[in-house]
Amino acid sequence: MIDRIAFGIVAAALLLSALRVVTSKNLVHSVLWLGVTLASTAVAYLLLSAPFIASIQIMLYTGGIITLMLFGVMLTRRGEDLAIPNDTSEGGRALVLSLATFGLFTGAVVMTPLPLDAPSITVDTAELGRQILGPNLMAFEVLSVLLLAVMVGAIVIARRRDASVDHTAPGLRLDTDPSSEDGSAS
Amino acid sequence: MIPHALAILVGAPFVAALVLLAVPQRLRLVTRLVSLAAALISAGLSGWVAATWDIARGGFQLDERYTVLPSLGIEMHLAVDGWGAALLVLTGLIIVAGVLATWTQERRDQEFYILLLVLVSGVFGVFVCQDLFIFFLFYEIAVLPMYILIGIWGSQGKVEPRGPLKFVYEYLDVGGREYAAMKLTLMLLVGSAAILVAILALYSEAGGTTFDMIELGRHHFDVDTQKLYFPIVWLGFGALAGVFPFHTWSPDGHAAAPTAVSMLHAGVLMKLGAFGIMRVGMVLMPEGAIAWAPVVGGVAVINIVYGAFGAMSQKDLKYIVAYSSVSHMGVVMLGAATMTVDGWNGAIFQMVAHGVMTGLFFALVGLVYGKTHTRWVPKMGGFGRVMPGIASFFTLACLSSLALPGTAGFIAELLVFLGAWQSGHPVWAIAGAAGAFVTAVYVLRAVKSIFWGEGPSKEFEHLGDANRVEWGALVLLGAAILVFGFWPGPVLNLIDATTTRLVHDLLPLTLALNP
Amino acid sequence: MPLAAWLILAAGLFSIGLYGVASRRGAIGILLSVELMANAVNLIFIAFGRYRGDHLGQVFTLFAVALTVAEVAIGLALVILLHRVRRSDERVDAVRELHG
Amino acid sequence: MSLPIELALVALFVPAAMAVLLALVPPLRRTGRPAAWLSVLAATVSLGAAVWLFADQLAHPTRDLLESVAWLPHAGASMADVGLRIDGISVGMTLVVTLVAFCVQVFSLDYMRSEPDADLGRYFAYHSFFIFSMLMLVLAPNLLQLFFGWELVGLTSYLLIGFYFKKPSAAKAAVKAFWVTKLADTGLLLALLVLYSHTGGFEWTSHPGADVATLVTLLLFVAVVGKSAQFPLHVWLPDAMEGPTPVSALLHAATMVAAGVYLIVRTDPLFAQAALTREVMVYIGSFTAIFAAVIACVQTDIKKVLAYSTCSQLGYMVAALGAGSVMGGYFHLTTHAFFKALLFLGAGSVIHAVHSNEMSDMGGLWGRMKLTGTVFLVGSISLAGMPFTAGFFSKDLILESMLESGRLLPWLALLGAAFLTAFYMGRVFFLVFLGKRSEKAEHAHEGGWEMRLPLVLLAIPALLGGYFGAHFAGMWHLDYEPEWNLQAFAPSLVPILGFVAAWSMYGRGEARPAPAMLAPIARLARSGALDHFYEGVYRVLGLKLAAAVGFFDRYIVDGLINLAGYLTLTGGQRVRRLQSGNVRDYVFVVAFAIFALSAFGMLR
Repeated sequence: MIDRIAFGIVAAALLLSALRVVTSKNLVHSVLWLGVTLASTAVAYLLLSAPFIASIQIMLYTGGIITLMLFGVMLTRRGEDLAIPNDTSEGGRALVLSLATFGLFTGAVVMTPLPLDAPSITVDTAELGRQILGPNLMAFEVLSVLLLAVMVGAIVIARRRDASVDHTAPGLRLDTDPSSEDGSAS
Repeated sequence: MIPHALAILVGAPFVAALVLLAVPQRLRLVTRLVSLAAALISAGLSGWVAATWDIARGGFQLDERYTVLPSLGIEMHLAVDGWGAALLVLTGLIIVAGVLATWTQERRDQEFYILLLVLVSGVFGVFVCQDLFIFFLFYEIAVLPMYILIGIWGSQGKVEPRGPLKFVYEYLDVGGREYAAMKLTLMLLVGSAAILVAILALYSEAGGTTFDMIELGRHHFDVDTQKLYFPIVWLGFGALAGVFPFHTWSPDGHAAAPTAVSMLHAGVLMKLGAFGIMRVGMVLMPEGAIAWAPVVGGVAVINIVYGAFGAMSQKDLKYIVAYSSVSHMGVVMLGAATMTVDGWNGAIFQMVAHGVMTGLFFALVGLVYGKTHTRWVPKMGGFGRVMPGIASFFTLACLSSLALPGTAGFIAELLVFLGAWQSGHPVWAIAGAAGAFVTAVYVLRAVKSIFWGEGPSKEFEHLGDANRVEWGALVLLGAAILVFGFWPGPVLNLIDATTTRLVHDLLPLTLALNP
Repeated sequence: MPLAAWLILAAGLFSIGLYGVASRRGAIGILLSVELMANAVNLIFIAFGRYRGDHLGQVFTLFAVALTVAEVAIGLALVILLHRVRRSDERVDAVRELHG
Repeated sequence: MSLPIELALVALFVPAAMAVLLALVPPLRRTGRPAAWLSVLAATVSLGAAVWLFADQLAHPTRDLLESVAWLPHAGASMADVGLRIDGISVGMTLVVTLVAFCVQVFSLDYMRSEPDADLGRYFAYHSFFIFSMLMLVLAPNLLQLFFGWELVGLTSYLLIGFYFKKPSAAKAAVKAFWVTKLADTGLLLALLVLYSHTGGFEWTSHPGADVATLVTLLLFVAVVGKSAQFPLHVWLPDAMEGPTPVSALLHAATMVAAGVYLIVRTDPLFAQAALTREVMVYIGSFTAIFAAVIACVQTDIKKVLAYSTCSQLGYMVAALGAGSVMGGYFHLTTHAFFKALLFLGAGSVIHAVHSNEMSDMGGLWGRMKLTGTVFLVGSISLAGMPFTAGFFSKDLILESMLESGRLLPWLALLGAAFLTAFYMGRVFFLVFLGKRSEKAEHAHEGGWEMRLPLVLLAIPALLGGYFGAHFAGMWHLDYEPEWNLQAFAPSLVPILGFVAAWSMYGRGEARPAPAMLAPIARLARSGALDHFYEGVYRVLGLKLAAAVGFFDRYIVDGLINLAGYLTLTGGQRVRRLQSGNVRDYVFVVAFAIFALSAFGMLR
């Protein structure tokens, strides 16, 4: 019974905060609501007996990503005020798509026979470590290479170039004078 | 015995094209000499192949095999039968004449020769390759350079937009060289797509172990399969052979193409289509061919008569010659449709005869155009006085075109009509003969209005005859017309040796289907 | 606690994220919505893993989290670049260079 | 290889070699007179060989030689050979051809003197080529080779009519001649096809059965009607007079046009199996004979008179062959060759002297050109069939055989034609040689020896050739014995009457209008109704149809293909709009597609 109540609370928190993420008119608010969502997810992980992942979720997402996002928001705004517009359009179309997808998934879930109760397990983080560094070592290593590539790529993409070099990114038209944005990007 | 003769024959133009890539642009004479040397090597080897091909032995000779993709049963299997030998000789003649006829070509000559040589490599390949897959590959190599050759070196024309689809003509700029190049390439590629489907179908029907045409020929395909895939092969190759109603790329394409390209295209490439129909369609799927023969023959007759009237309606010299090609390719297809010894002999001989004749035609038209910068017949007249040599050769080509005895065209048309009559379709022969008469009407009218009568007008008074190198091309092709016409034996014996055996194999099938 | 409940919860989260992706005009807004969707997927992994009774779901999630972080990094880099060349307007539907 | 074969080869290939030489060595050709002399030399050699061959054949009248080599392969064997058939018929024709050709070439030496050198060389090259092609035809052992020569002489005819190719009328006449004969030759081609399909060869000695033989011979006869200028395909022959006069003498009077008749003589074994064809021949031939003779009476151009006369005489031969008298047809063919060539050369001599074809420009030339006048008179009476001339014997034979065959109407037509022949020849002779001299005729004089020699040479057989009929008949395996009785001479009154009529009207050499009864015919002849008809057919069936095909091809067939291209391109333009460039649209579409596919997968 108690876990049902816990699930209800977590579910409500998750859905409400997620809704706020996509509907909030202020970008900063959206980001902060995302933080709430991610934190709620961490609680959900706890309910699913995955404490390690929950902690990772808190550290990486709610710590890292939100910070990163806010950085991004702040970097692209002059910062006169925090009410950064975050408008939406064609919401009807999106709503239909979203509801249809939800219906589809729900239908799929309902139509599939699924276990009603979770088996009882012992939480064993060490086992998780062995899994990662044992059978899944290859994937782990590939991931590390990927992360390195991403790091390099992100730096290259976001790097500020010399004024003498052509600023035109492939496919994007440069309709401003490159020298005028030097101050804003630093 | 020359080792790897066929490989050298096919490869020489291609190697020469590679060599040309390394020759500096400004060495124009070197460019030409390299091209001519490659053409001569291939032509010489062709002549050698035809001369040493053992008529008594028949079959496929000079076998050469090079591994390509054994897992799929693809192998570069080069061998030559009588048909191939005859057509090799034709190709050799045309390419030498083609190089000579474009000796004075100035614009981007090196690229021009490179593409030309690549194309010729493909043509030679088709005639000697016995592996269906590589056959198709060579076929495409022969067809594709045409797009660039016409698009860059072509000449511009203009067609007056008329009729119910006027807006279409304005939109597409019909008559322009880009239009012509695009149309030609697209129509031929659609044909190629059909061919590829049929080739893959035959491959898998025969067990999916080999593309070798000789092996496939031994496999007896299911009759319904044959009836299904024969028309696909027919129309696929037919697009290149100018089969009605897929012939319309020919007038525009040949009119726009530069001289040597027209010569090669009308002279040899259109034959690839007919050759493909006979080689892949009729030999591999004889029962399908017999079942479809009335249609093939009927369409061929339409080609003959329709092409002749089409030529008669034209006032543009290149269009006249191009339509005459459509008409004469109808004769080839008619011969093929008869499925008789004489008909097939005639069909292959007509390929040779028409190749030489139309090569000469386009060379001459190119010369006239090069001097006058017009292709418009009504503007010409009395040119016989200023260019007697060109006039004589033009007349000779015309005579071959109307199948006058003593020219190659006569032998071919006679054999084809004989075949048509024997195959139980006298109407085909009568219509074909009528087409030959209409040909006489329009070619003689052309000779009269271009070379005879008063004139030439002031504008053209100073023009001269062909120069020495060009004479080489003209004499080569003109002599071929006469030699093949007066003494068809040597070439026809080659063709006949192969035809006789094929028709002999065919006979029981014909009897079974038409008791 | 039936598995279906978790899955439907995740489906809801995903659908909300999808709504955001389809309706947001700003690049960062879309990025946030994508995070929601990724989060829903992670939740499904964990839930399935829990009901299977082993750690595989968690392993997957761990990798997925790392990938999402990478994606966010790249996404933000792009946003900053977009912002720079388009001068402070990073709404993606203003970018129409791929227009046919 | 036996002697006759060698002689025939010499007669055949020496002119051929000369033609090739002149064609391939332009500098030689452009020298003019040396080239002409070389060609005459070749013709002389050819004539010598022919004479020898003829003498040899006379010594062995029953000899029938066949020498051939494989030519056209078929299934490992030869479907048609090329070779020489040496028998009385071919040898006789060989002599006629080479003799007339020799005379004409010699005549041309002077007649064509004023031509530019290059053109002169070309002219003689054509002539040498003509001897070769005509002998190819004559000596052919089978129909295919005969067709080969048949078309080649057609080609030479085209080239020689169009010799003055800068003259539009000559160009037009040459093309017309080729078109008409080529149309008719389609019949010969089809005959070859039928014959081969039923007998597996091109032999005229085969027996394919009466129906097939009728079909084959009818088709052959179509070609004859074209080549030998029978009604209704005779229209090209009068126009062919645009060529130089010696050419008219050789090709369009003596030899080439007679090839049609020769074809029938040669293929008589086939024609003998086809009664229907012979019936057709009788009526076409006799109608042409009288029809052309009537038109000849109202012509003012001397060459046109002779041209229509040629049509008429060929009609005689065809009718004779139709009546089954091979001897009559062939005999008349040989005698006609001599006297008609003589007449044309005589006319050429006159034209050369007065520089005009119109008879009104001539007149009173007897005093100036006695030799020409004499030989022209010889030719005229021989053509008219006056007793004891060559023409008398052959024409008499034809009339007699026609009467014997019991066909009264054709016989009357031929008799009427005989009267008219005498009338128009008398008219020509009186108008040209008697009466008042016109201005142009004032300075007329005989040509050089090159022109006079052939005239004399041809006058001999024209006058006396008939007496050898019996000899020739033996050679040709035919029966012929001239009957010297009154009945035989009765028809000979007709030409005398004709001359008298001509004398009464034109005796004083005045160019009076044609007799009133001929006036409508004259109008008809001048109007060229048949020409207009053919031209109309050409315009409608040829040009209009061609234009329609051209339009159909360009705007309907090609239109559909272009429409396909157009729809692809414009369709692409439309579809392009879907590519909005907005990332969010793409996201939406992708998401929606995933949704749709999943839904499809679930519900299926």
